[in-house]
Amino acid sequence: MELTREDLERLYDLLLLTRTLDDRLRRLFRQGRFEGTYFSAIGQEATTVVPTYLLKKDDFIGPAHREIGAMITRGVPIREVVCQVYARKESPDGGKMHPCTFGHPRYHILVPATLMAMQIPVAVGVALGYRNHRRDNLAVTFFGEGATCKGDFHEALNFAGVHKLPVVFICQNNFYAESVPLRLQTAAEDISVRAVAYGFPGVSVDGNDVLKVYEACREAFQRARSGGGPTLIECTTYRWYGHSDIDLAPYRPQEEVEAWKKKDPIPRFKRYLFEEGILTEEKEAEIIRRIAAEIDEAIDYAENSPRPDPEDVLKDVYATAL
Amino acid sequence: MELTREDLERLYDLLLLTRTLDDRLRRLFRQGRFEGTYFSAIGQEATTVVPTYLLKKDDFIGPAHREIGAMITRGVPIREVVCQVYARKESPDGGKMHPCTFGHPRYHILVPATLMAMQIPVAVGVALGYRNHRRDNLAVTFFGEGATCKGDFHEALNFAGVHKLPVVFICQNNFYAESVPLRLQTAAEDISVRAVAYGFPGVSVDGNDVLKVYEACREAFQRARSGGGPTLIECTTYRWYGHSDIDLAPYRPQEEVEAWKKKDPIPRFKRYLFEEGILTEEKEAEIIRRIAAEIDEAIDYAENSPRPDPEDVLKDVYATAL
Amino acid sequence: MKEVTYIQAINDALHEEMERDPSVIILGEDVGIYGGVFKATYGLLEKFGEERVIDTPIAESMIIGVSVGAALSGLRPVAEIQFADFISPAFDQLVQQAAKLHWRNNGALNVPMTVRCPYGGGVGGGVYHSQSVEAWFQIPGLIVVSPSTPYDAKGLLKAAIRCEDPVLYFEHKKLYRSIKEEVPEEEYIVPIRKARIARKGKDVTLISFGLMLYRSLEAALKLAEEGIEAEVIDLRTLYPMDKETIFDSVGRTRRAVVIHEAPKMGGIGGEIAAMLAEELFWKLDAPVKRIAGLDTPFPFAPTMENYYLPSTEKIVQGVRETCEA
Amino acid sequence: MKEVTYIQAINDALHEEMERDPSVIILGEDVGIYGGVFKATYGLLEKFGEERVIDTPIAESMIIGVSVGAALSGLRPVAEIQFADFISPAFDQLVQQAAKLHWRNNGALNVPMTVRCPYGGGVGGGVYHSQSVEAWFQIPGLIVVSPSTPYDAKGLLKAAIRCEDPVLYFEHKKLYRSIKEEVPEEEYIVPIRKARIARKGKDVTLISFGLMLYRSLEAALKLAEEGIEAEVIDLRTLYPMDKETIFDSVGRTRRAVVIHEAPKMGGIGGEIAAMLAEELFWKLDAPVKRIAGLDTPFPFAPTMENYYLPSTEKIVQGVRETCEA
Ligand SMILES: Cc1ncc(C[n+]2csc(CCOP(=O)(O)OP(=O)(O)O)c2C)c(N)n1
Ligand SMILES: Cc1ncc(C[n+]2csc(CCOP(=O)(O)OP(=O)(O)O)c2C)c(N)n1
Ligand SMILES: [Mg+2]
Ligand SMILES: [Mg+2]
Repeated sequence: MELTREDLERLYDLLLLTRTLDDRLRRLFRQGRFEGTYFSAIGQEATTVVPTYLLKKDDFIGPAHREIGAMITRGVPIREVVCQVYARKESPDGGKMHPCTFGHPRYHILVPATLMAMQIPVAVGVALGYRNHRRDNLAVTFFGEGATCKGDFHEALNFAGVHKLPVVFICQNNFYAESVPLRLQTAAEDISVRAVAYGFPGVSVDGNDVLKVYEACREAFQRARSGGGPTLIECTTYRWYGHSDIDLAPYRPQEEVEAWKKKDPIPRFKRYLFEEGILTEEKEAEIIRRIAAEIDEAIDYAENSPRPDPEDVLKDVYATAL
Repeated sequence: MELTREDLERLYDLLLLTRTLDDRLRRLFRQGRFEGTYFSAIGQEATTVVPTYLLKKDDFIGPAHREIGAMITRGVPIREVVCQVYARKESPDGGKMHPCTFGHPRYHILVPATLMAMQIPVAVGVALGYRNHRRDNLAVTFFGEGATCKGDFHEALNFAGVHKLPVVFICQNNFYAESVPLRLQTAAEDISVRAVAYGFPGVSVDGNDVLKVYEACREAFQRARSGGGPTLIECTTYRWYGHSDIDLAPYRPQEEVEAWKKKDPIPRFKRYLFEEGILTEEKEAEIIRRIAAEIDEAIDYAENSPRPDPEDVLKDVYATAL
Repeated sequence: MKEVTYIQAINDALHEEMERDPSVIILGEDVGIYGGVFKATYGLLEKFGEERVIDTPIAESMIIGVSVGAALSGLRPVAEIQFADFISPAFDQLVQQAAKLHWRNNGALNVPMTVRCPYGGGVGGGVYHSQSVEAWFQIPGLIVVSPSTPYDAKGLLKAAIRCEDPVLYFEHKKLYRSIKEEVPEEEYIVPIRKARIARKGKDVTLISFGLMLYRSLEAALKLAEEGIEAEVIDLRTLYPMDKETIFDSVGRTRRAVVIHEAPKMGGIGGEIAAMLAEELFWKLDAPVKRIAGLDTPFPFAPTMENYYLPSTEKIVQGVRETCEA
Repeated sequence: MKEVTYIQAINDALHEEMERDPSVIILGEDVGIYGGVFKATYGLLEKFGEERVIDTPIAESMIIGVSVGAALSGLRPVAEIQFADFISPAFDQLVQQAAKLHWRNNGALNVPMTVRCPYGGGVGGGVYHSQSVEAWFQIPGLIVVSPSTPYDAKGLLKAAIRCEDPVLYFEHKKLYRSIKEEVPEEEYIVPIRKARIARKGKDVTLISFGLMLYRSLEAALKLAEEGIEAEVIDLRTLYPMDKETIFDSVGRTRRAVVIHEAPKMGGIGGEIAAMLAEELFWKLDAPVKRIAGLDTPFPFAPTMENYYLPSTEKIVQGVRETCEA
């Protein structure tokens, strides 16, 4: 798909919404407003928002743990996103899962198991179903560079390559798996080169450049939909904060963090939009106002929404009455 | 190491011994002389005999299920090899394991678990020990192309790459995993290219050419010993018979089998040795005689050697008295 | 009626289900071109083509993970794990992914998939081709079944394929060609979580499945000569279990012996004995005996394998002790 | 004597063992630079360097497989699996490789390795950060231990590291910083396969470990007010178990209640109850009760988590029933 001016504006809106909500949730966690922990994806928004925007509403998404942007872009009401983080009864997972287990079955986003890479073969299986049913859909799965070190990544990509399935693998390489730097994770020259082992293309793009991510996804999605098989897209990016919000990330040099903050995808995209005359100060101000109101409302809603009943845990262990 | 004339003659001897014993064992299995099943490696001898010959006696070998050649080359008495296949009490595994679980702890060959690829991280761990202890040893592990599709292969090679460990990965690509042809196993252009994903060299050689296997191993072993890290060596080869001796291999075209038999590594090497004047008809006849006698003696020994006592199963579950 | 072997019953069930429902697919190692190393999937590739019968690379975790995904997009995968022993690499996808997916998604997604696993000893397979691993899968969200007869093999496989939950289907290798019986030509289903009384008796209840069921039945015959009438239960579903049938029987006989191949410690016999000790305690007239594989890995050499597996003689002896207690 | 928390005891044991024996190495995710997500390995990288303290990629199967190999070449690896839940990808290497290697090699090779696994609930972790998975590892060749006190945490970890067999060491996350006690400055070891009587009593035996031990002890206090004197056993080794201590206690009290966090069906409570029903039957005056996690995945929302885990109240109630029976 070609991006229209409306698309570009909408993308900016979604990036800003993702960023703003993420930042609010971080703070709410620190204020003790919800239990568990919180995984911020601030800094990485372009890598989830842009691919999701390019998908059809019923294309499958298999997320990992930093895909709040995918949920928002897919159109899940913000109320439900916050209910998920707050583990309320109205959460898509009924409060069963940890915050940041972003997903929503009705929106074709799997509520993931949070073992790294585990969702990758599942996405491949979904793509197999699309192929068999001749459905014009594709499956996309997100994961960090850390997950590419796991066996499930290898087995799944290898199989997807054999059958040229309509699946696209999107790796957010943020250079750390928790505290472990890339040099201790792999000696490969980059992550996308791993695709060579599976016989399909791998590309590396600046994941903080909205238009670059757009181009890589457009090409890969087109190829996958037209029977050309999978692509591994590596988006280099950076998480601004700790692995989760209890991690102060002392293992990263401050200069590195600062350098990456300068590469913030949102102002970069904003400059482009201003240059192209797509966005104006007033429009932006209006977007910001709307987002703030929407988020306030959603948080208010979630905070006042009921917690799961204790017995809810017993529900849905089986689909079958046994 | 440079191969002397003696080395070359010795290699021929070992190849012939491996081939002859393997062929005898196949027949003995069909005659019902031992239980279980039998995995013949006929046609693939160069890929195990040559690498093992180049190793030091206390270098670690992690075999899969077609490494009779490694056992023989390492100098395990033929009696013990046959006792293993016959599951006798004097087998290195005490008769606990299936035939073709070739290994011998005292000869630094692991008695493998026969789940594919499972020995690969173990070999990497051994190499880690060598590094930490500053031992001038290396670990070598053998496996088929089928095993390269497994997660353990990926995780282990990736880790070995990060730490540049003294380990060499030898893949015998015989184009089939049981009945499954290569095209259904991977879309990669070959197996050695998988090494790209791990940041160390991968090479493909004609596994039926003794000298080519020698050269590839020499280089890889040297690099590994001198701190240069791992290599993945793909040896293309072919098994003449079924996956095991109850498999008639109907899934392979007869012409393919015939074409590969013409590439038999042993006569090819023999021609070379004759051309170089290293081997003569008399010498060869003498080798054949000696081998036949040795094998007869070993089979006779194994057939008359005791079976394990029933209670032996209870031994060695733990090393510790609990 | 048609006389079929256990393996033929499995093959028939697969053919029939694939004909009935185009969403049923098969995947696993050697299941296509070769028709399965035990020929359970024989003829399927020819009939249903490469898209529905998929020879996979050696990658059990992928086989299960892909099956989960396929199930989510409207297929009904029947995966084959070539030997049950090789399910361990897929343990993760089964236990963390498949078992918990429906629950995790708050009931909004189902995972209708079947995993066929040839298992069991007595076939000279050694440790990696003989294990009975059903106890690993006592995991909420999974269903574990194991037929002992051709009739049940067919009916339970159909039930598994039509079930909306992930079902592990353990088929005993030793029974493949050694057991034959007549099964109806017309369609039937054997319901999940229903045990079967394989033999009526009043003095003691033997609880078993698979190859051990036959040894238990043999033992029952010998015991009858001594005047002990053993009731024999064929569990059929191993998790979650049919407590009702077990309790009803043991409630009557007041004595129970559980027999299985897996090592005794941590085996499903423990769960059965514990249930009885907890909920049927007052009706027990004797200790609940477990006759099981040894607490060792599974040995290859026949001398050791025979010693490892519960023999008919061992069962007779154990039941005798239980009845004398 | 020195007062330490449970996590400090673990950290101390690691420091001391690494100082004592240069062949001890540490590997796992975030164990080096970060000192472990729970800080169990804090300070080790600085003191012992990159070769002995290895931050690995995310690859649990590799972590265990590499540990096995390292153990074969003269190292004593202490692997950390960041959360016990993440051990499932390594199940294969543990169960098929590590557990059976010594046996398979006919006793000629040992696999001295320790796998530390933070486990358990009560920490708001949800299904993938709360599971108690000890029941998966009732596998011949493996040893499973789980300390409940700082004293045992230190002594058992030392025993595990010095053991010639693969040991899974389950440490309870909720106890890390909530439990403190004095431990000797001088060297000591807590032997494997020895349970501990945590409280003496004559009326009933509660059998437990980890967080549930504390709830059992609390329950015992409350029950004492009602005149029920419960003996409380801290299992410490979960596989293979210290039957002697269990049988001795239950032989005296004639009543047993087992308490654990893992789901009831298939939990280790089943094995204990089965042992009692089989070997101590005639000494039992009441059904063997199991108070355990629910037969569901482990929930996140606190309302559900509290309901899922055995509470002190539930234990009191269960013991009362057992004593009234
Ligand atoms: C199998 C498994 N092992 C370990 C973890 C713990 N863990 C959660 S996130 C994470 C790091 C993930 O790194 P990466 O894939 O690069 O994603 P990022 O967090 O950087 O976005 C780890 C180790 C896990 N969730 N699953
Ligand atoms: C984990 C696992 N899955 C399946 C098997 C069954 N199996 C034994 S050998 C084999 C094929 C191996 O193929 P390859 O690695 O190419 O070695 P080859 O037999 O061709 O030498 C299979 C599928 C196994 N042993 N382990
Ligand atoms: Mg990362
Ligand atoms: Mg092969």
